[in-house]
Amino acid sequence: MEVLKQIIENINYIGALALFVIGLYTVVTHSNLIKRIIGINIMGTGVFYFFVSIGNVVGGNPPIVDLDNGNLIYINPLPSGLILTGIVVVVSITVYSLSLVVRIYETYGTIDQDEIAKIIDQETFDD
Amino acid sequence: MDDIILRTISRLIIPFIEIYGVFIILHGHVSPGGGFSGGAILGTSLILYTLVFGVEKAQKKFSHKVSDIAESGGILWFILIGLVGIFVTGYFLTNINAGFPIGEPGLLLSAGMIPLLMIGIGIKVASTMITLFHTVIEEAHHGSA
Amino acid sequence: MIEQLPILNLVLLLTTALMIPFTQKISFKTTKLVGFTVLLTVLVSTLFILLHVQSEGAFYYHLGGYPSTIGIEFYVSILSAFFTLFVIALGTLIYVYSTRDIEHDVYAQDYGRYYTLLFILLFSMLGIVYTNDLFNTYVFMEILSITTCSIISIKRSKKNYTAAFRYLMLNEVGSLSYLFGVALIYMVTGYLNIDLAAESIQQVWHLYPANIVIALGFMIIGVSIKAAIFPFHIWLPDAHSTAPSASSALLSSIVVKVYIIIMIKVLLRLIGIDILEALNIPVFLTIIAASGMLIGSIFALGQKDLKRMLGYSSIAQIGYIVLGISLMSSLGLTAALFHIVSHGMMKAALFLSAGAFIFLRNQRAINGFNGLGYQMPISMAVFSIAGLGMIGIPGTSGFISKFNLGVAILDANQWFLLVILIMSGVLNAMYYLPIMINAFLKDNPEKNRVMQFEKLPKVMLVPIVVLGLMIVLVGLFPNSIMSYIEAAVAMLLA
Amino acid sequence: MKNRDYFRRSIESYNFQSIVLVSMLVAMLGFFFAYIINGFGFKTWLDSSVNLATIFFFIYRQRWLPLLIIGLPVVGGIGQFVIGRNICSVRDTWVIVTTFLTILFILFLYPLAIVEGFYFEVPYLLGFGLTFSIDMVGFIMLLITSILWFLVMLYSHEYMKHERHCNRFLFFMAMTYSAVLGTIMSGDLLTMFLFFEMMTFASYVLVTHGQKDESYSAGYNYIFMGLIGGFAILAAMILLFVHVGDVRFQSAIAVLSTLGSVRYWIIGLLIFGFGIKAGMAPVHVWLPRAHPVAPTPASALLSGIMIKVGAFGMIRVATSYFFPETFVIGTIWETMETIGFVVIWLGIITMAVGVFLALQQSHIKRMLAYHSVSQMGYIVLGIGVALYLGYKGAMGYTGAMYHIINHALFKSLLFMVAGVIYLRTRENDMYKLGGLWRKLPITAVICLIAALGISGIPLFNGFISKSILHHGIVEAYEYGHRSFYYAEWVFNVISAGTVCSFIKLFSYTFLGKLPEQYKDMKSQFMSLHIPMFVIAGLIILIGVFPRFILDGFIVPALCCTTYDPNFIQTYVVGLAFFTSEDLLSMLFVVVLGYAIFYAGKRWHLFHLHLPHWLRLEYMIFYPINRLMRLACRFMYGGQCRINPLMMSRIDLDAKNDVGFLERFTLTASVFNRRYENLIIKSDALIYTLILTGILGYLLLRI
Repeated sequence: MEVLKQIIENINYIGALALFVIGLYTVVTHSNLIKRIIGINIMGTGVFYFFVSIGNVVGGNPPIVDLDNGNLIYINPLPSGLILTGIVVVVSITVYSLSLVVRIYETYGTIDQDEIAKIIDQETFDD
Repeated sequence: MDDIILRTISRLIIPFIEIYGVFIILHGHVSPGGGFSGGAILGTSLILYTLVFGVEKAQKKFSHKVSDIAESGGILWFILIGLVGIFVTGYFLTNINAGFPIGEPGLLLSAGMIPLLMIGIGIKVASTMITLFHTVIEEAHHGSA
Repeated sequence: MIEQLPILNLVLLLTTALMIPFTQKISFKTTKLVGFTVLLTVLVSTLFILLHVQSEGAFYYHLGGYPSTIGIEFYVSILSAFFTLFVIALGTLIYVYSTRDIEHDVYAQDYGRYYTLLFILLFSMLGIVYTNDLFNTYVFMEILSITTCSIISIKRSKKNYTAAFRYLMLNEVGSLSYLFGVALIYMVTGYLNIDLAAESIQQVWHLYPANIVIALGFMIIGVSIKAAIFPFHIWLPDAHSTAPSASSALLSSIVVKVYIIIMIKVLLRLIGIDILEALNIPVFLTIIAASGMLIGSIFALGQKDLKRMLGYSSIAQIGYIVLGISLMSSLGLTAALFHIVSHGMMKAALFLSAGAFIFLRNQRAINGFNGLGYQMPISMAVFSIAGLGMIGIPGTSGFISKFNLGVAILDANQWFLLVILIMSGVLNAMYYLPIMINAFLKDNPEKNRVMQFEKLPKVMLVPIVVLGLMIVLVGLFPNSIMSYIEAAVAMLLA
Repeated sequence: MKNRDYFRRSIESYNFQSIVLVSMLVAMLGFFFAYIINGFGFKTWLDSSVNLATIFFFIYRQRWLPLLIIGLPVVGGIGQFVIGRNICSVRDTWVIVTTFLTILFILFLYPLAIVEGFYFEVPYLLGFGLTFSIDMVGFIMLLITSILWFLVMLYSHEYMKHERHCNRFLFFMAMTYSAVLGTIMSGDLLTMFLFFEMMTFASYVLVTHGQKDESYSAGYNYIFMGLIGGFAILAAMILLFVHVGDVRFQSAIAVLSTLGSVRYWIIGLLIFGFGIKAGMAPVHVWLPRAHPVAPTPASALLSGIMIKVGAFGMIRVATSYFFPETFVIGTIWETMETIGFVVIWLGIITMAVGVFLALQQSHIKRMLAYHSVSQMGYIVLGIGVALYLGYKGAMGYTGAMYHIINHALFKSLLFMVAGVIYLRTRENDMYKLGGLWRKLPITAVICLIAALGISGIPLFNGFISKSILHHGIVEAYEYGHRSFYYAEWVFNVISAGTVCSFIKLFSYTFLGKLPEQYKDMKSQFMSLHIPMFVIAGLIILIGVFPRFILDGFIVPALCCTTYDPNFIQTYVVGLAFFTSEDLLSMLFVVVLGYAIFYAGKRWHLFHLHLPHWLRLEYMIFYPINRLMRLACRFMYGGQCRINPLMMSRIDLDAKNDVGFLERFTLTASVFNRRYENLIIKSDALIYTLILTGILGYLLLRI
């Protein structure tokens, strides 16, 4: 029961870690480049989720100045602010890697990493 | 996507999206919102335009030249505002310490330099989103330069 | 006023990067001139910062005037002042070199973009070195990795795309690991500022050891990927060998070193030696470094492409640096920081001269170097000096770092590391010496045997020669930079 | 116009110049020697007529003199590039004049050398500052180096006309010279290491000067063994620096004797490092390959001077760090005894290996190179005795120093003779030569003198040092371990072997039947004979008047060390040469040598070769090579797609007897091809594994 309670209390951290691991698994196992990028995105989501959930205060309000009642328990706005930056970074990396994938597809005719490696092997042996 | 319904609806909806984007940008300092979110919305409107009307037409509306200027200009504006802080109090990007008003909920022009910064960020984000989208699309269309 | 210089440097570099698309429209020549002026200005200002820090002591700079608990803070210590000078000095030399070399590697329409990227690269490196904030470090790191990646793929050839993609994937995994570590640290300490977080960690270490340990593991591995420390070196040879020569020099000699600076910050300033030793982290680092020193060299030995070989050699040399850090003593750190500088110079010289061979003779294959010393005597001579430095011949800066490292190793009473150090030196000799010997002493039947005057363009020749001279001068007068490094080490271990 | 032509011709007339220079040298050295040993009352006369004390004091204040001496050859080397790209003799004259000036300045060092404790420091260089110090031992080395270098440079003018890349050769010769001088004058180990490495690299170019396949392979051997030696010295230096805190050549025994086994590591690494350069037995393999392939002037100097620098290094480090500050008797010499015991046997093994292999050679220069190994064994033996006997080791020290001088003279002369023979006949194989004394009478006489010198015949210089070394080994037996009784026997047999092989050299080359193709060769006097005369003269002079060197140089050098002064006074100063005992043992050696020669010729023993599996390289490297080959095959056995061409190349190489380094490179490249892409492909996997590993470990730890 204790364990269950612990899990429920920390469900957001566990979820974040699960997302991170799922993303990592995708990156490791898939040879499709697009899927790898998706994996990176999932990893990123996991980290951001973790970061945002750090700032959570139980019973806290959104950090907007509320003029009417004097409830001053806000959740920590800083992680959210930081994660905004993180999201921008991951978006740009995703876009950049997608454009690279487009180029790779043009030059190699495939987006499968193993096949690309085979083509590169072939070329180095031909040298 | 040569579809009359899409085109008409987009024509109708895009100005509203843009207005909403500008609204968000301008409210960053006193309410939820800000340069990044507003800029993203603004950018989305143009992405929608590209999706519906095609890259060529969108390029005419928002060419590389314009996006170059917008992107650089956004950051340069940000840097310029930041430098003002140095001249006023000796710290880059100073706001509160420089004696500007802290900001009052509900009042648009009450937060010193922050609205100005947000405008720069909004322009930058909007143009970046469009440029990124266009670049990917173009590469898929035309191949390597 | 001096307090404003760090931020002004950053702003200046960023502005230049943004202005280049416009100056490019005027002419390429203007762009080059503007860039060079800016770099000189930044160089002078970093020099001023260093002198100021040396006389007045370290200072903090608060962006926006916010207190360090919530705001971003720059910490300009003698370490950051010295390393920004190092980064900018090497960057300037490589910039000068690239103004001609770029014609060989990059399409004409990309010249402007190349310099934009170059300046953003320098901007983010300066930011990383100055900043005292964990998250800000992450942001600069990401800017750096995206720009690095673009500067690799700007050559628009097949191999560049795959190399850049691999680099991007692995680096992104590394950055996210780092960010995860930052999140865990923030979770228990509530600070992102390194100094405040470090204080807090010392207090909460007994309360939340798991958090800090996991954070440490994530951060070390994240940064190791970016610094190409041995088992995570996988992306480096491809990336560094396919990039344009000037960029390879930049990547190998500075960019990787900047990540090591982050590593030093995280290990020594954030976590602190006590916790590291309680967790046996130094032993890990030692093993990693020692195996990197040997395996990097063995891989380099089997290469057929010159730049790839240099890439693998970088991995071995990073092993030296990590070895110095892993000793966790002031001697070891001194050796490590000195080797950062000396390897930076040597690797830059090697890559730039390799670029010169590619520029003039299209010579990349190692077995085709016969008689090249007669055609390109000056660049080959500098290549030889740098190669001898890698082996550790006295008179070059490599010897000093090797000697210091040896002293540090024996001071820590680990004689088997000395054996590895020497074995690594012999391995280095095995792949650097044949190139020099072939170039200078073997005849090539197709080519003229008479010594020619170097035909390399002046702007490419000057940086190479300056680097060669710097290697020798630092090798002969190591005290000139040793005093700064010792002060920095004293600051780190205080 | 005519005048100008005459002027040019007289400048370019090399014979004229060299005779002038040589006579200047002889006169200068004559005065110098006369001053030192007070011959003909010269010293008394000079002291009374000129106020020498002022001059000495003036020179003593010129502390930058070592820098000047090191710098002069560099100036000469760089200057010759500028001066003469085409005018060969002007260029050579320039080089020789700078060399000559170097001798002059070295002679000026004499007042510094006899006053102990001269130090000159160049601050900040290499972090710790470079120190130069001159003492009498160094001065002996400097003098012999500079004289020989000058003479060999005279010789090289005529010789190098037949070689290409003359400018490069002279430049690196000058660099080597400068490095050798620096090594000798250095006052701490760091400085010595700097110049030592410089010497290795500069002389590498001399070794591979021929640019043939064999010179490259010899050069590979040379440079890598040199590097390993350098690294050994570096390791020892780091050890010394960490434990003692100072690498100056001064007594550190007080600290070292508290260190336990570390002191043996230090001295062992130092002896190994310097021993590689000196051609000591297990690590001599580079020497017989490198010396023959170098051009003759270079090999004369490599054999004459450079390997001595290795021996000098051993003497320097042993007698400074491991000797007490002042003369004491006690357990403080214990370290030295252990080391000396090993070094003596190393020396004897070196002697034996060198002579044994020299007897089988047909290539003249290779035979001489093996003799260099063997003669270095004598020197190492002397050093060993000097260490082993502790405060009584003065005799070994004397023998080693004396033999350094003597060997430098006769070995370089012998190489020069080999060079002349090669120049005239284009033949290096002594079995294909014969009867040359009719065609080359001058060379034959000079060769005879040198051969008598190296064989140790009385009235020639080898006899002197060999008998001193003989005394040394007898003393080691008397005062020390019993096993040296056999060492003395081995010593005699090896001396006989030396005699035998020089009988062989002389008889096969100069006596016997003249081959057909040399019938119409004419006797010719060349300028390269002049330096040879000088060296031959020195050999005889030293042989007849051995006391000059002993009293003028070696006894003052001994006084700088901490040996027992009484011992020096009674045994070294009172040493009697040409005693009947020595002469008799020499006679025995000669007879034995001739007997070996006769037996060898009669039963064709000289053509006997050891089975190849007894070769040192074979024994050490063959198993490793096999192992690496196996590893290659194993790596190719996997699923990796192999280019058949590549495979066949590797197999082909595997069949040939490739060297260790090449094999290693090959294995590395196979390893690389097999696993590089595999590793690169599994990038994220490695990350995951290591991350989980480290996190698991860390979590378990807390």
